[in-house]
Amino acid sequence: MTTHTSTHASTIADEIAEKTFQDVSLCYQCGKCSAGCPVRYYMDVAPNKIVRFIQLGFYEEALKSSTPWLCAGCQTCSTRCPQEFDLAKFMDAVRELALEKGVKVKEQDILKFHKAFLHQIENFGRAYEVGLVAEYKLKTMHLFDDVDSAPGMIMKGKLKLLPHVIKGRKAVKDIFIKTAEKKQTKK
Amino acid sequence: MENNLKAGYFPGCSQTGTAREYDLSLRSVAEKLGTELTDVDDWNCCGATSAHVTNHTLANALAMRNIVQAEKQGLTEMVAPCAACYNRLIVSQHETQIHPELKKEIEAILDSKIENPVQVMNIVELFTKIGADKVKQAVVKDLKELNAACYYGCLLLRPSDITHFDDAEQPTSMEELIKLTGAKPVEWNFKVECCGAAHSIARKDIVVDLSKKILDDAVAHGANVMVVACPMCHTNLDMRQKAIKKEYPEHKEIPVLYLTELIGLALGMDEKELGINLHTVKFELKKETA
Amino acid sequence: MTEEKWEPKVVAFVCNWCTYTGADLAGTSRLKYPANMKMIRVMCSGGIDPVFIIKAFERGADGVLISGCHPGDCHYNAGNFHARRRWTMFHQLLEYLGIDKNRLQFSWVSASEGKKFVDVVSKVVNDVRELGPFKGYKELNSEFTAVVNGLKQEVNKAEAVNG
Amino acid sequence: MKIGVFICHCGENIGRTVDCPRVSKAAEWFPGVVHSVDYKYMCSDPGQNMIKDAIREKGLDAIVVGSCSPHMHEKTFRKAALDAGINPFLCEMANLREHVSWVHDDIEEATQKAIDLTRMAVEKVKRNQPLATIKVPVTKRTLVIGGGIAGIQAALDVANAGYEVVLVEKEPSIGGHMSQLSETFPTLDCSQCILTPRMVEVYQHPKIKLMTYSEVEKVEGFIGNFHVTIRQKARHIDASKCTGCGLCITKCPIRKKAFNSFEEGMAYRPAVYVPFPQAVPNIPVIDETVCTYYKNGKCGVCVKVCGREAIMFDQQDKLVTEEIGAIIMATGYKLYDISKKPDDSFIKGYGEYGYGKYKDVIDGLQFERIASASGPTSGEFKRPSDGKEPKKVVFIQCVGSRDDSKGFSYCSKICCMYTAKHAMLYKHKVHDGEAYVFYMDIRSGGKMYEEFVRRAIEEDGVKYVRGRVSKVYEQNGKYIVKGEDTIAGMPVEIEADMVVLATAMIAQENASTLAQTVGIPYDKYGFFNEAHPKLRPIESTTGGIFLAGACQSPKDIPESVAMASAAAAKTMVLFGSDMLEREPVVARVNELLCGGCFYCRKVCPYSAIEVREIKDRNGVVIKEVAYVNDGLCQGCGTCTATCPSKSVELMGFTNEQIFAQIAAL
Ligand SMILES: Cc1cc2nc3c(=O)[nH]c(=O)nc-3n(C[C@H](O)[C@H](O)[C@H](O)COP(=O)(O)OP(=O)(O)OC[C@H]3O[C@@H](n4cnc5c(N)ncnc54)[C@H](O)[C@@H]3O)c2cc1C
Ligand SMILES: Cc1cc2nc3c(=O)[nH]c(=O)nc-3n(C[C@H](O)[C@H](O)[C@H](O)COP(=O)(O)OP(=O)(O)OC[C@H]3O[C@@H](n4cnc5c(N)ncnc54)[C@H](O)[C@@H]3O)c2cc1C
Ligand code: SF4
Ligand code: SF4
Ligand code: SF4
Ligand code: SF4
Ligand code: SF4
Ligand code: SF4
Ligand code: SF4
Ligand code: SF4
Repeated sequence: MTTHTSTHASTIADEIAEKTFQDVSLCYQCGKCSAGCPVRYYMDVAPNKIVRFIQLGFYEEALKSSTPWLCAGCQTCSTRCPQEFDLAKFMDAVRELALEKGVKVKEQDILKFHKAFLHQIENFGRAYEVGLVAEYKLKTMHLFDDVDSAPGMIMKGKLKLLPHVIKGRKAVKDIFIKTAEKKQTKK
Repeated sequence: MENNLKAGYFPGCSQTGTAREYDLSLRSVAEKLGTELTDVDDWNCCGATSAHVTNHTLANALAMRNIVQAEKQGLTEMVAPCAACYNRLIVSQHETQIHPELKKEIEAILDSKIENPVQVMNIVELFTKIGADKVKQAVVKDLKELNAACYYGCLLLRPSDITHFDDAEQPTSMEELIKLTGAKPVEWNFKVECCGAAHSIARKDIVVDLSKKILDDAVAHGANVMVVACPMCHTNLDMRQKAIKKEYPEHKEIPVLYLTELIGLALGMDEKELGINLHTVKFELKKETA
Repeated sequence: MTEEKWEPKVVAFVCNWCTYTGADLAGTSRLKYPANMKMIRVMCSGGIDPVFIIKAFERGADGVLISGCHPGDCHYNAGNFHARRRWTMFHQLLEYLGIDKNRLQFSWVSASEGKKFVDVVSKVVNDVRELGPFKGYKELNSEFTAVVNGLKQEVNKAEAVNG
Repeated sequence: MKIGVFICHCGENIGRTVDCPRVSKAAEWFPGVVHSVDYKYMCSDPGQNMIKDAIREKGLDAIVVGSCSPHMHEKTFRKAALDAGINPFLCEMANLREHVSWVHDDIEEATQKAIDLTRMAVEKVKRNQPLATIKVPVTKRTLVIGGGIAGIQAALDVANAGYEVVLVEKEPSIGGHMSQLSETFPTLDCSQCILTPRMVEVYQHPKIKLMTYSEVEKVEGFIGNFHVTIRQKARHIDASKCTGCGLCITKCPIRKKAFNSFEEGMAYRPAVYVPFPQAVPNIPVIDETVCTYYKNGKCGVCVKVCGREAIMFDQQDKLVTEEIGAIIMATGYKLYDISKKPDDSFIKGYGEYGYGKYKDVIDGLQFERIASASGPTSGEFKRPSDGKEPKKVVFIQCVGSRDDSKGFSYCSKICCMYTAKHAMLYKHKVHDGEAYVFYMDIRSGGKMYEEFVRRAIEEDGVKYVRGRVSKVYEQNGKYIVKGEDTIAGMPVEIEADMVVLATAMIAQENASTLAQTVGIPYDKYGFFNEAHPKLRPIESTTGGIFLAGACQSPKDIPESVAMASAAAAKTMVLFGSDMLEREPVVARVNELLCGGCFYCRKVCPYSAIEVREIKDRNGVVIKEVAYVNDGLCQGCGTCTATCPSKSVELMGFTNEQIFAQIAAL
């Protein structure tokens, strides 16, 4: 069942327009984006339908779908869209909104991965892969995936046991703090 | 050699870790071609997919800090060999250029003016800059035994109106480049098909499927090696072949080289020097018989 | 409107076929724009003599707009071409004389561009409003006319040479 | 001079925002105004009578009507002035509706502006001169450019009405795209069967001068009096001798070099050829670019076989001039080229469908040729790559249309219909075959059109999938078509043997150049512009030049034909009188002032300015001055702005009149 949350009708579409500098009404629902999307088969809803949901004000449906999280950001859709609608960027905005609005994200693993990744940058200024994998595994409790590759990688010098910490670590941390603050004040 | 190129270098996180051989091979090839690479001072991670999929402002700020660092260093050109970094940097640069409010916001966050004069290049553009003639002259080994499927992935070319680099659907610039080494490019279907990119860890299943499809098509069109220009692509196409093999035991393995490695081989460097021995799928050139 | 408040006066010379009709369309579409501008209709932008502009400034205009058909769309094939050449030169001259370029603006508005007409008018009126009243004419008067005539000769020569 | 001012309320249209009584009161005080009134509807009969009565009773010399745009009612009020006995050009209008009441909200501001505009009109009309309309003769001959179905129809209609026609076609034969079609929607009758008789009729018509392999090079003059220069390209065959026996064609040894454009590249033609068997005229053309004779002077087989000695290797292009009264543009369209890459042209191209890399990914016209009984496969469904019968065909609609990013924003209007036709024709011949159509919307407005599409679906079992295709690629000899059914919300992948792209109908090559040559406007896509989208769809904005068929916008055959007949009717309206009345807005030279510099001649776009010698009593030339030919002058005024000594003026828009308006600001 769909609940029509049209009371916020303009708000989310507007927020997306603000974040992506484009209007969702551009999309005429041809479906070319979905047709070419490499991860289409894994999504619960076709990418074009997420746009449709936003056009019609079915926000909940859009924000809780797995589709934005499965979107790999490959921009195949944006490149081929006949209306020059940048769907990849639109997906970025939907995810961001889902986080801001505290919607329960279906693809928890993916979210945890992104969080772990950003956490590394926040702390060290750069992605620290061992830490990333460790943090991700702890978060998701997928402790034994990928054991096939990790140890070999350390031997090959591909994974360093200690993170590289950049000098501008504080500057980077600041970026995180400031962008987070901005979100607070906006709400 | 005269007219040697000087360019900034933004290694990106992968090159210090999983893609160590990309860094290694790029540095040695550049040196051999008389190109001087200057690392960007104290660069930080561009935020990769994780930043822009979750926080637009953060993504732009992380990327732009690097541009500012490069600016401060007086760099005018800078190569970002990782397609994802390249994409993040060039897109953020573009966005801050066309949206003044965003630029102001980022400047406030970074506490620094953004002048934006640094021209960001991808790896293929770097070689174009160095010059086909120069590369060709330096080739000492004919790689005619290689039938290569050039894989551009998604981020090298897109968004095409920002990258302005090659044809978005049927690119040929990598092919033109490897022809200089004697390697033969194959015509195939998935030059620009996505391999699942950042889902490598969280949704390995997806990456395994997508990568398999891409590799199979290359093999079906007669390739005996794949050439990539991105550490993420390499991870997915090379490292994931183990998992692919597990799921599809009949899978036919195909080695995956970085563009710089392939060129390095043609310039006479050996596999080890280029880090090719670090790959999951083994690759070695046939030993000279003569 | 209070008596003291200065309101910019703008004169527009527009061609009959494109811009005048475009202005009609703005009307039929009920679009709104500032009432500060008055239009003088000529048949083609090619027929607008620089002297008209001088006269307009002399008569207290604070700004002048010249508008005709898009290049290639001229009702008379090439009239606006001549206009364009003439105006690029004239514009430079104005600047040389110390008159802000924004006091004299050019645009192409086709018969179907009612909205664009409104945008153009609003922009000109705004720009002129920002510049304030035009007082320069009296100081320049004689010099001005002489230079304009000189300029016309130059333009004519250039046109004669380039065909 | 006694001037009357008439302010119109236009019901509420003006009256709501402009205080009309106040305007008319204010006008009473303008110098020269002796009479000023306002009234509800000035253009109504009582309104006009009011004007006429005032002119007669008050002895007015000139009038100003403050009402709507002159484009709306200038003629009405001029006529009223004339009826009341004053020269119609002593009437001016102030545009208080389109330029005041409809565009401003503030009553005070609007009223003030209305007063100003009225004052300006009064000042202008004081300086108006009585003018007489100009009469020019009409040449009753029509030029039709383009010999597709639209041009053919227009030429026949005009000729059958008894007027002479010159039909110019750039190809060696008339027929246009219709000659390439197999069967036509919505009735599925054979295209050639209905077209060929018309082509022959054109050829045999005593009133039609047919010039094929020819192009219009220059158009001078104006409505009723065009001088047209036409280039007849060298056929290298003497048309007066050739019998069309075709021996040269069958014997020519060059068989596999030339791209056969009639067969859309799916076959070759010899160096000497007619485009297709039913060509009209049936006279071959030698293609210099492939003929061996032009390379090395050898061969000459055709010369040997031709019993009529008709081959003329040294024939040259010929320039012909024609006197013409009206022109009908019927140059048609072309298809968006799927094989184009972005750098080839403004077309961005469909790399995701292979940029013409795949032989069995074809366009609509190629499909027509395959389906045509006279085509390269004799109407059997064989795909170009290997001649096998395709068992699964995918049709993709809107390729290049409705695509802001890679093509054109407009809908090509006919491709929904021809795709339904194609799928149907295919199913009729390949019974066990499957046909899929990817569409976004089905646009089938027209008599029996929707029924036609339904028939394809219901009776012939064509499967329609709603969604745009993202990619086509080849795998193991099949074309994988990746789409999404947006209704089911499911991805769809079809393994097809052949893919047909319904590519956009776009403006003819060089349409914009031709438009500039004849002097008509065109839109941003290169289609010719009509004078009014609803009320004058057949006319261009240039007098005497009419539009027919797909050169104006995408059209099917019935619409092209309807438009052609309408254009023909329009020329006949023009030919209904011997003389044409024109507004006297023309330039006049003051011979006393004119210094003979002739800058004006340089800039006049119509070459309307001539040189006149001024002689003294003894017949000695004392000076040369400019002289304007009324017949040619179109009244643009460019000369007036150019003249350094102000010796040339545009009637109705003199410097004095304009200065007066400026002064009245
Ligand atoms: C695949 C396909 C299938 C179709 N099927 C149907 C159908 O079933 N039913 C239907 O009603 N319609 C159909 N149409 C549409 C039909 O082709 C057009 O409606 C019709 O051909 C338009 O006629 P036209 O005379 O305006 O233009 P054209 O047929 O394009 O003729 C224009 C002529 O002008 C000539 N020309 C061009 N430029 C010049 C120049 N500068 N000087 C001199 N001559 C010039 C050209 O050589 C050509 O002969 C189909 C179209 C396509 C693409
Ligand atoms: C809701 C609506 C909106 C529309 N909007 C648009 C639009 O925005 N743009 C557009 O282009 N088109 C529009 N149209 C279409 C437009 O109305 C028609 O295209 C147009 O009116 C057709 O003109 P007509 O002269 O053929 O027919 P009609 O307008 O129907 O005129 C026929 C006339 O013949 C008279 N008549 C009928 N029978 C006889 C008889 N036996 N003897 C004598 N007289 C008779 C009738 O009384 C009538 O006056 C719209 C139509 C509708 C329904
Ligand atoms: S391709 Fe573009 S227009 Fe089509 S459905 Fe996707 S976003 Fe909308
Ligand atoms: S950007 Fe996302 S939605 Fe678009 S094609 Fe790639 S994965 Fe699919
Ligand atoms: S003259 Fe014009 S303004 Fe007056 S009633 Fe008629 S249409 Fe309306
Ligand atoms: S052989 Fe001679 S007569 Fe016959 S078609 Fe050829 S040119 Fe004409
Ligand atoms: S001379 Fe030319 S046209 Fe004639 S037969 Fe030889 S190749 Fe053919
Ligand atoms: S007619 Fe049909 S296929 Fe052609 S552009 Fe329009 S909607 Fe698309
Ligand atoms: S430009 Fe003026 S002066 Fe010169 S020839 Fe023409 S009318 Fe005479
Ligand atoms: S007004 Fe002058 S320039 Fe224009 S057509 Fe007439 S003579 Fe030529």
